[in-house]
Amino acid sequence: MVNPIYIIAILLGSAFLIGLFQKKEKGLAGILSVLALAFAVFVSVSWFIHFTSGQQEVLQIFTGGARPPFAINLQMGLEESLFTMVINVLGLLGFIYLYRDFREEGIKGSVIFLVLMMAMNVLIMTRDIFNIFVFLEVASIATAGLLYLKKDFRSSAAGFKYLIAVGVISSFLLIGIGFFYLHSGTLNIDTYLQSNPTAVKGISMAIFLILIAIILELKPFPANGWALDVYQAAHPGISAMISSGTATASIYLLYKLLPLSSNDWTPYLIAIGLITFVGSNILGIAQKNGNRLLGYSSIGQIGFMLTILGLAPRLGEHFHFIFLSIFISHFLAKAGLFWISGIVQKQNIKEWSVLRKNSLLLFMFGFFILTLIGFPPFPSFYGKWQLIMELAQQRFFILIVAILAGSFFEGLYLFRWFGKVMKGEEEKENSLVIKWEKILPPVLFTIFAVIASYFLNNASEYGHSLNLIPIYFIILLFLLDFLPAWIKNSLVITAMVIYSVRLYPLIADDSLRLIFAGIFMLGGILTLFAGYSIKGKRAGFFPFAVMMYAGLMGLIEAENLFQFFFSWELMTLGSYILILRGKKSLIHAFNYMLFSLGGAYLIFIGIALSYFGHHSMDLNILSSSTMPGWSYSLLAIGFLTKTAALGLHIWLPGAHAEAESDVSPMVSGILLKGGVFGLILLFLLMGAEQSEQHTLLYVLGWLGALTALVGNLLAVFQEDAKRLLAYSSVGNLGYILFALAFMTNVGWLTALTYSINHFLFKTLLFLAIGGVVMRVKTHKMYEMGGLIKQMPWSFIAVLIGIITLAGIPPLAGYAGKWLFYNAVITKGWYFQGALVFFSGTIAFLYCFKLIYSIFLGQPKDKFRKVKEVPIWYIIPQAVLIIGIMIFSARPDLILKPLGNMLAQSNYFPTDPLSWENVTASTNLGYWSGYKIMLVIGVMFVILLLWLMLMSRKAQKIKQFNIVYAGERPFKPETTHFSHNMFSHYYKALGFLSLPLATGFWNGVNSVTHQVADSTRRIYTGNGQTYIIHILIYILIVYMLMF
Amino acid sequence: MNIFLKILFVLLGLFIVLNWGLIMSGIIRKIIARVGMRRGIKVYQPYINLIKNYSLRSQLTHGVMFYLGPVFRLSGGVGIFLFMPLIYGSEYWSNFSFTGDLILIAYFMFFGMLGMALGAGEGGHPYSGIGVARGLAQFTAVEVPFTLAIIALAIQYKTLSISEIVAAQQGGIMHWTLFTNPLATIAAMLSFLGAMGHSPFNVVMAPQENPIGPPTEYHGTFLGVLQTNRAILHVVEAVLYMNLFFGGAGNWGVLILKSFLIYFWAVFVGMVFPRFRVDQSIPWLLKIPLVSGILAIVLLMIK
Amino acid sequence: MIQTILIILISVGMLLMAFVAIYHKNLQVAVIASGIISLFASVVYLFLAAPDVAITEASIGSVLTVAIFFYVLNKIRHEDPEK
Amino acid sequence: MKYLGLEYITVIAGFLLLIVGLWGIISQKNIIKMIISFSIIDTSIHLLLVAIGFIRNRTAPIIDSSVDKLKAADQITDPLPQALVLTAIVIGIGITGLMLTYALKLYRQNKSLEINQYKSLKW
Amino acid sequence: MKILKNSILLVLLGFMTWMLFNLYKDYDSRDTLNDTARYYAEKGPDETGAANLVTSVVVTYRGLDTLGEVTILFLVSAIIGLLLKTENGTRKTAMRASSEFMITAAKLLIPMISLIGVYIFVNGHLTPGGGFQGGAILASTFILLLISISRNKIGHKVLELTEALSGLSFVLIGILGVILAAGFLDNKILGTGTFGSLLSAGAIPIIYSLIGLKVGAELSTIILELNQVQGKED
Repeated sequence: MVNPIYIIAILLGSAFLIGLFQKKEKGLAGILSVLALAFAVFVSVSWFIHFTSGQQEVLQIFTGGARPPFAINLQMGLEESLFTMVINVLGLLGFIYLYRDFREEGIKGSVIFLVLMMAMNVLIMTRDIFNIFVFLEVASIATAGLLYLKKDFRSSAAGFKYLIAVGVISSFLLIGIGFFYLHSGTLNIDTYLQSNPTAVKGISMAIFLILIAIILELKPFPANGWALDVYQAAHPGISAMISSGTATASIYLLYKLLPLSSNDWTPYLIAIGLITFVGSNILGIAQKNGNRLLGYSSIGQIGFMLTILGLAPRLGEHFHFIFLSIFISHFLAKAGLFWISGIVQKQNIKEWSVLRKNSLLLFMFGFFILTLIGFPPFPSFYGKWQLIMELAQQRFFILIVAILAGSFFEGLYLFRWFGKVMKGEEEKENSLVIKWEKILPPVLFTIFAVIASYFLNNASEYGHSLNLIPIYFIILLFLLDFLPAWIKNSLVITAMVIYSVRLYPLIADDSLRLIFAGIFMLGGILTLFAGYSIKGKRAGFFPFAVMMYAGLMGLIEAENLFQFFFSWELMTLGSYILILRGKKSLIHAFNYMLFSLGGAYLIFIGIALSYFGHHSMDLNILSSSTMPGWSYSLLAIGFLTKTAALGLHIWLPGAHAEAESDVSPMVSGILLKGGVFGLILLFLLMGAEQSEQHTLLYVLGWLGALTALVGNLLAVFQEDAKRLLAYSSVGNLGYILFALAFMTNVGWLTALTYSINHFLFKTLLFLAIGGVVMRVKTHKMYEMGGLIKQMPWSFIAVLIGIITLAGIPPLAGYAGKWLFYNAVITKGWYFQGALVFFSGTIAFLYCFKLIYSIFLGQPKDKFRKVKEVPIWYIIPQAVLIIGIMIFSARPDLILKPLGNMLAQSNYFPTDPLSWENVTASTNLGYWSGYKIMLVIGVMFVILLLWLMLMSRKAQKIKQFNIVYAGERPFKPETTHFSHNMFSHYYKALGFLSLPLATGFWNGVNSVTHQVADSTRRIYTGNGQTYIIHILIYILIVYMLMF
Repeated sequence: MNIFLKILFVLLGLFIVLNWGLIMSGIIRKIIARVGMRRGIKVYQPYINLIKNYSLRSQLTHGVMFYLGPVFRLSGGVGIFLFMPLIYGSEYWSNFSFTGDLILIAYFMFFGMLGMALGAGEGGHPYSGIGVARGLAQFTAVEVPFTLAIIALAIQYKTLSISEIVAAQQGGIMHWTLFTNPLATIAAMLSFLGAMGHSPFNVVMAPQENPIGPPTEYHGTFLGVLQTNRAILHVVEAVLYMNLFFGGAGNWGVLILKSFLIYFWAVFVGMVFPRFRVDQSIPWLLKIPLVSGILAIVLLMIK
Repeated sequence: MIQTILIILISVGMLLMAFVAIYHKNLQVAVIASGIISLFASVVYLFLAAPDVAITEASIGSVLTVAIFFYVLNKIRHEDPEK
Repeated sequence: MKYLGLEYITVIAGFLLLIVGLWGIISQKNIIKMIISFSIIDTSIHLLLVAIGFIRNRTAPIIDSSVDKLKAADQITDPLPQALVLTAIVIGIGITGLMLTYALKLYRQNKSLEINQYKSLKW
Repeated sequence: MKILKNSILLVLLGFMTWMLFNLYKDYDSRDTLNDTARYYAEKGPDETGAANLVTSVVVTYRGLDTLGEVTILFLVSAIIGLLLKTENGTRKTAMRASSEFMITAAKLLIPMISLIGVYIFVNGHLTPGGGFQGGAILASTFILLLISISRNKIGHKVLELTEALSGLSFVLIGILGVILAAGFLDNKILGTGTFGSLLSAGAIPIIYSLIGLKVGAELSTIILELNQVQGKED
């Protein structure tokens, strides 16, 4: 093994050597630097391998010919080897990234860079406090020096502010070191620790100064204006070094120095970290400058790590895993993003849409953003999960809330950025200059992140229980993205079929899961068929579609809460990106993500609360939660965001309406059932034993009823066909929620029937309407009309769809309605029931509006030549119609086993539906879908024949040939009553459809933004103010501690 | 019971109801005319209209849906008839009520309306669309008190089966829902006004503003079918209310009398009150009828 | 005792010079004042048995630092458009 | 009488100088003045450190004729803080020089030495 | 407004004073050496062979610090060069031509002062002073040189060379320590010699001389860089 001291020697030696070189020899200087850095990488990697392969013994490196307390010693152990390794890798790649800039600006730049790297290595390895001071100064000066790479005077100003702030901070550090020596008689960390220090007041003060200085080096909010300016002003390559490198070294320093203090820093570190985490992330919301935003995010992440560091004694054995997970994702993602920023070379985050010109960069950008936010399977997810669970075990609920709030704000601005990059206005100028040395580092970091995820997944407590096949398949699809769409589509469909076949025996005896698996898988396959109509590559569609379906299937397969949450997040992520693909869906996808993120975090907290007091993640722990009320409500609200309950529904219409034609049915007909399945699991597991659950269920019942009412009412007033359907989904999910809240046998049967029905008819309708929209290129119903002639098949599909939707006998919709009434009256929730019935009649209004405005009336001139939708849209529709017909005629095929299962389970043994052949009956009434179908069918045919008999000579005339007050109308538009169709209804009941929820959330939004915007004004830009911040910060922490 | 015999009785019942419907509308129109100091039409005038329409030679159709509209409409009427038990205690006159209960009838009402609306829609006349929009909008409000009443009945009688509801009302006039649950009856009878489409709720058809309403484009055979349906539907709806609130009927005589009186209630109110616009009728329906429906349920819940 | 009085005097002198350095309008004077502080400090170091530090402070703290300050001030004066 | 020892006075002087320096750095708008204040802070810390190493009635940590090599431990002051101060002084001049360079650069670019003129990066 | 701001700052400073007073409160004068210092006093002379214990601490025991410290100066000189590099690249000294008197005086003084500097760092292990002080004095001679001779090509390259070579040698000696002795920067790679003589104390005189050269060169470079101005002036 190579002695790690050679890292320092070689780096410094080559720095001095390069000082000898002349300008002509820059090439040589570059090669020398790369070699030196590569050597550093080699040494640290070999040590890391050495330690990870079972070696325990820590290497002590002595200098100056004496033993530690008297001379400076360095240490190389597992932790040191890890941190030097990551930093050296970063250094090597960072240098390669900056190589060209250094060449252009003269060779001295690489000298500074090498010295910076050397300083960071020493900082990690050294065990001497004064040595820390010296090399912190080296690192600070090198950082300030590297600012020269940007020429504008703003970077000089930032450099000065940085220097003066760091100067003040290190003054405090030096005072602390001096008094530490005075009281302890040593400068060596280990010696001090072994001497079993008696806590003299003086030394605690000295240690306080040392620690607070290190903490200030970590840029805690709000005493961090100087650092933000540097992030913004520096060359992005340098910012990457600061954010990932220096911060890493500093946080390891803190980790190293914390044991010195006999004071319990835990609460302070937690508070400092959390304030930083939440504060920076809130401020990030109002930030428009990309680099500064990354700075905020960076500081926020470091705050998060500080919190974890503070929690270290409480986290016990899990600490390392948690810290590592959060650290490595911050490390990789932040460096990657800063590097990408250097390629983009744009200030405003809006202009980053230029990234779309290069799909590799775009992919990496998204990858890093998601890594930061911590979506599974990205590395930080595992740590966050473990952290929250541990916190829950120790009842740190407020911490959980704060951490998740911070993460939420971070997600907010990162996703806004993500969205703007993906869908924002196109940059006109082609200014993306891509050089290999700029691309290589982020590419490698992406790969590292993937590897890190893999290892973290294996190392995490429940990771091994995950089914990773879908993830591998997604990765494969990313790699195959260059293939034409139809090949990928076939691949995906095949895979899903195979998966379904594999899955079936596992869940065959669980009808509940079977139903939902059927909806997810069959629905998925059907909707994917529509994708065949799309030509070209359809880049970036299939991985995310598979991600969504993988998530949904994961929900079904989940055996523990980890898997469940993992899948939940996967599904959310996939669907978000699918929605984002729509033409105008930027803001809607963003809203969707916000609500989903919030909802997911509530679920997260709910799971954590349930986990308290347990030692397994099994789904069953929900049933023995020690805080049933809280976990119940939080989980329920979390799921309700996905099912778009009233108040949480505002994301849905836009998201569903603006998605692509074949995505709308996926997210509306299928995805929403994910939320329903969550609710079902929740209700099944937590039951309704406690009184608080009863109250909650009652509230949920009302919520469902009101959602149904408002959703349907809003649907009536829509002019946009897809939006109408989307609001209708809100309403329908309201029914389902309502019926679930009954917690009775028939109630649940109702909900399940509704779920199946909603899947069938909403997928059908969205496919049909999506096809129409694809042909006529408008969403506005009043711009269509008379399309029945051009698109008879779509008309039939819509007709069947709305008959089912409205619950008109004989089709399957009526099954839901009938069950519903029986359930309502048995349960005794009459008024809610009446409300829901009223909603049902309202549904009838928009059904008519939908079919009339689009297909009936006079055809518009410009659409006279449109064609029927592609065959690939019709095939799934046909299958769905067949499905509806079967379900209508023989509901017993599905409902009987379902009912039996519900009756046999522990939960709903009472009042089941009794079946006699095809007739179902309850205590209240009876219903025979088969016979009704038969009677109505026969009657309809007879009457049709009767009319045909009577009107044998019926003469087909042109549609324009109408009785129009004795004249012929002069253009079709004047005859088509479709715009503002139910305006009188609006006069009567429009007050119910006031956008209260939208207003509320807008209010929340604007308040948050105002808070963010006014808080960030503490960063006045004045270097002096920043110093005052630092002083105040020190004082406040001091006063709190002593 | 033999299914063919059943069908025979069903057809017979349908025939009776159709005729009674035609006659009843003739009588009613005669009465209206007399109240208005006019001579009015002959009582058998509806028959003449019907025959005339069925035998008109000009039969114009705008398309498949236009053609199917009347079929849907008539199916809706006949369907409700089929699912309705007519005479209490008689298995012969209970039609196909074994297939479904009250909820089935409540929802099957939509069937005909939908067909009509679609057929009218394809006609392409703007007034059709306007009429349909008005009709549907008003209908949603009509259904609310009616539903409340149905729920009240279900609570009261613990069943949704019409036959059983009728059975529970036997044994004297005081057992009628009218007296055992007057609030529900009030709610239902007020919503009945809206359902019948007489003044003040007749803006849908608006006979003064000729030509308007869903059937604007229909004529000849198509109109005949629609008129057939109307005759059947009026009687069947009256029979429904009779079954639910007025003790049902033990024989055809009682049925005819009661249905006439119930129907006449709507006509009577219509003669007295002027017409509502839709945005007026909806709030009206959501006031007194709604409140009495809610009160009916509240009272039952307190019990 | 003499040492004590001397040190106190020097300390007071340092503080006074510090105020001069901070508040004097003329930057050159301020710089010189700060150099004097260093010089005084090196005297203190001598008293505190730290000759190494004293020499260093005198040569680096008072001479070179002041020299650098003067070079920069000189530069600034030269580049000042008004003068 | 104990508190009249050299080290006490030096420590007090060091602290006072530190406070004055801090005051200068937060109250003076002129960048040069800020740098001067910073070097005052530096000097004050050096004073503190040297005082920390001082032991009354002992000689400098140099083994020369006045010190018995074998009894050095009882005759000399602490060499370590002095070594630290040496290092700190040199670091101090480095930082001061760098700050001055930045000041010069800022002045070249903006012709101003007022710290509140450089607020283009904020929020 | 300004008064208000200043009074707020005063209050802040008051609190700061209070905090530092707490630090002072626990300050107590020492009357014995602590373990670390005792080790230096007892073992230092034998281990390092240096009479000046400060030197032995600076150069040997805390040699890594010193390495960092010369690195700082090295960095600063490099950074100043980069920062002040002007766009058009022409460099001129700002000083005007010096008087004859100055030149003569300088010619007389420079060798002498340089000699003092060299003496100081060569004897660093014996007497007070050492590399830093000697280097600083060398830098002072350089200032003198600058003042007296206004030619602008004064040994920039020489300085760079000295700087880099001495730095490199420093590192190499450090590495030799790893190879030949107990660890990085161990001075025992050479014999400790006779205590108190010039050629004693192992590598300390060499290292301290290197430091002296390096510090001198670095400080000179800093001054030289600051002496350059934009080409358009004068």
